[in-house]
Amino acid sequence: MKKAMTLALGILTAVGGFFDIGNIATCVQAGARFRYQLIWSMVLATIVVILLIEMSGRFACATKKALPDAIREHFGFGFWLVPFLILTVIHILVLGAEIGGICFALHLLTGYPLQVFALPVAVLLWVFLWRATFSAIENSTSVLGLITLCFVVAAIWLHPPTHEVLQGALPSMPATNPENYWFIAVSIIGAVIAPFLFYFYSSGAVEDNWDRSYIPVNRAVAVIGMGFGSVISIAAIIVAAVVLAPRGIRVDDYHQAALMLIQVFPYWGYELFAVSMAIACVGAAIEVALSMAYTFAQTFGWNWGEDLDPAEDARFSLVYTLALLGASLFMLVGVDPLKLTLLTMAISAAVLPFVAIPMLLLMNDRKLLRDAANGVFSNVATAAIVVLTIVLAVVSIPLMVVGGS
Amino acid sequence: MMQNIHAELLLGRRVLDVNNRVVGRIRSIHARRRGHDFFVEEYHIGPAAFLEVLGISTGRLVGLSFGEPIRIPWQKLDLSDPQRPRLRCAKEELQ
Amino acid sequence: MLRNGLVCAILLIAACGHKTPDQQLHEAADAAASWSATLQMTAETWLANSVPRLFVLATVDAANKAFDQTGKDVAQSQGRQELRAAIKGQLDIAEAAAGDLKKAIENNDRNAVAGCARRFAAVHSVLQQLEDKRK
Amino acid sequence: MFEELDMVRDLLDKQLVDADGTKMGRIDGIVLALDGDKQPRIDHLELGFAVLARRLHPRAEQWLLALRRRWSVRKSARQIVPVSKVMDITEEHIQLDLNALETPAFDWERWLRDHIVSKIPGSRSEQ
Repeated sequence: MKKAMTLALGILTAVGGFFDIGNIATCVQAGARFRYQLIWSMVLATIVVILLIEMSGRFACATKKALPDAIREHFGFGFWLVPFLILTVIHILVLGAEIGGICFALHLLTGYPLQVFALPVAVLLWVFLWRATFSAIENSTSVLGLITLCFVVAAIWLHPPTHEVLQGALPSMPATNPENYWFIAVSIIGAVIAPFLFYFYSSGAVEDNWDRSYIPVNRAVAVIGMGFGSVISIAAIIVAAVVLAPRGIRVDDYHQAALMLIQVFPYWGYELFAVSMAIACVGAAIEVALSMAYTFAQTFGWNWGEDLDPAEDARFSLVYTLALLGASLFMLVGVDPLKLTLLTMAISAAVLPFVAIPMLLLMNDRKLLRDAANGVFSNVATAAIVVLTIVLAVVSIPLMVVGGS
Repeated sequence: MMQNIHAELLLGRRVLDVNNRVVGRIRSIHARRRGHDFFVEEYHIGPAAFLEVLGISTGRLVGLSFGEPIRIPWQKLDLSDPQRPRLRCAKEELQ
Repeated sequence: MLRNGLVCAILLIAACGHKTPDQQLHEAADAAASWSATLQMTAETWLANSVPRLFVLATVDAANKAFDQTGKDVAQSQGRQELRAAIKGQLDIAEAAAGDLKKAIENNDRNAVAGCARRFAAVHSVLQQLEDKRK
Repeated sequence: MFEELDMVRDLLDKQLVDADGTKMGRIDGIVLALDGDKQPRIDHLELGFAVLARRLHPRAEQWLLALRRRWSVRKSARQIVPVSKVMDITEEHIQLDLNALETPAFDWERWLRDHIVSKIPGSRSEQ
């Protein structure tokens, strides 16, 4: 029975972490500007994230070590320091974007300006992390995350032309402004394959004491959880394509996105969008803040774990505290949340090799993993992922400059 | 005379043999436990040694084979200057 | 090796990304069309009691910022004269309508709001025709 | 307990835990004792940011030590752990016959806990 519970929670966590501000921003823009044509980049990103999540979970089950812990031990401090510093900057940016999403949702619900909510949101998230245990966090954010199903209901209700949707699942060249098309394609991939997902997921597996017997559960969680999150994201693309694209609304600002559910839910559509956005971002913000604390604690060998009291792991707790305060500054100084999100997703896509390459090497440590190591199929797939991440790394920044309107 | 050296600072250092030819970079140091002490047995050099540290059997990963790591028994490595480790014999005598 | 890989990637992307003044003008027109469509939809959803008053006002402010930016882009661009004039004309209509919409919402004047919605629709369709002529 | 071990794979950067399993940092450095032409042996392990900085670049260490002179919590830049303290070496961590709370590894943890964390409400669940 415990495994079934774990499976359910694992799936919900995967959904909580998957569908966040990055997905909302990139999917709604993709739908509004290119209708169904960019669904393929979500499909590709989902396949890659399923493989990488499955591997990071399998590694944690087999060795009781999360990724940051393993990478430092395997490749040494010198190699790990550079990715560690870069990923810390990325995590602060992503946390800032998530907090921006929550603030914007509260702005929609109350009408008060964004800046007003920056610090209260950071404090609210901090109280949650300071007092709650890991399982309490995992359960609550995940159950609340179910509200994002409203995008799926809306997409089904609007019954889009299935022929065009399926066609969108295959890569195709855009008719107009290709730079923006490829920029959004890269941002979608950057939003889905977020580094914090793997650090949080593998640390969570260690927190939940998963062992080798959990490897099948891990595989199911990876496939169903990530797949489920992807369905919600594709639904968001479809709703934007049906509601916003025909009206010529391009979504340069979240206010434009807030209108997308009203056609399907005339009375509740506006509030539903705001609440879904808030909850998706709360779930993701908590996972990013925790992922940073895990990464710091495991890098320097501190005591760590959400089930410990802050007094028992002072340094772990202070990392997420400082991260939350630092990340809330973006909204405080009035940075535009949508632009911050898109910038972050593009940069996030640029650092993926730092996640994929260590993963390929770690999963081939036969002495440590023995039968849990990568087989030929996962090695070929991972090698292909490494190549993809290098290509993404090379094109993402130039594309942001040229196509990032 | 007694000398303390930092093992982690040896890693990556290039080893030259008596004829100043490059043997390879130090990638790992193997030790054996006797009582409470750990005595250095051999120094492992070269790319194959690097993969050995990562637990990756060379053939499997990419199909290339880096061969066996170069093993230097502790007596054969002169560490009087840790910045420039030197082999006390010619490269060929190692195999 | 990686460095010059990066350099040629940037050149390649920048090359195909180079926009002629006319293309930039059409992009400005596209942004203006998108925002007028947004204000039209916002007004209509307000009339249907689907969105709160404060949201409409916030959206109008965001739209005005975008219109101002588009106005500057059009003024600075070296695109064709009559294209710039056409876009500028529609921009002025849109900005006027936005101001009226704000007042109408504050006075809760439903007819005025409906009027604004129609004016935004007109601006949108004119700018859309400019866009279609380009293709 | 390993008889034969690869110092890089099995020791360096490995997670350290004390006698009752509390995590107390990682092995940042390993010091070998060379005595003429006798067989070199591991003399002691070292922990600390200064040791890590030294591995990056000698200047990084100087810069860190300069910083420490002006303001530091830890008494010593490098914590020395005699190799005789090593109780067990497993794939997961290395256990030392020590009590972490008394070692310099915990200076930062104690300082932050006493000066910042315990002053914040809710930092200790009411057992």
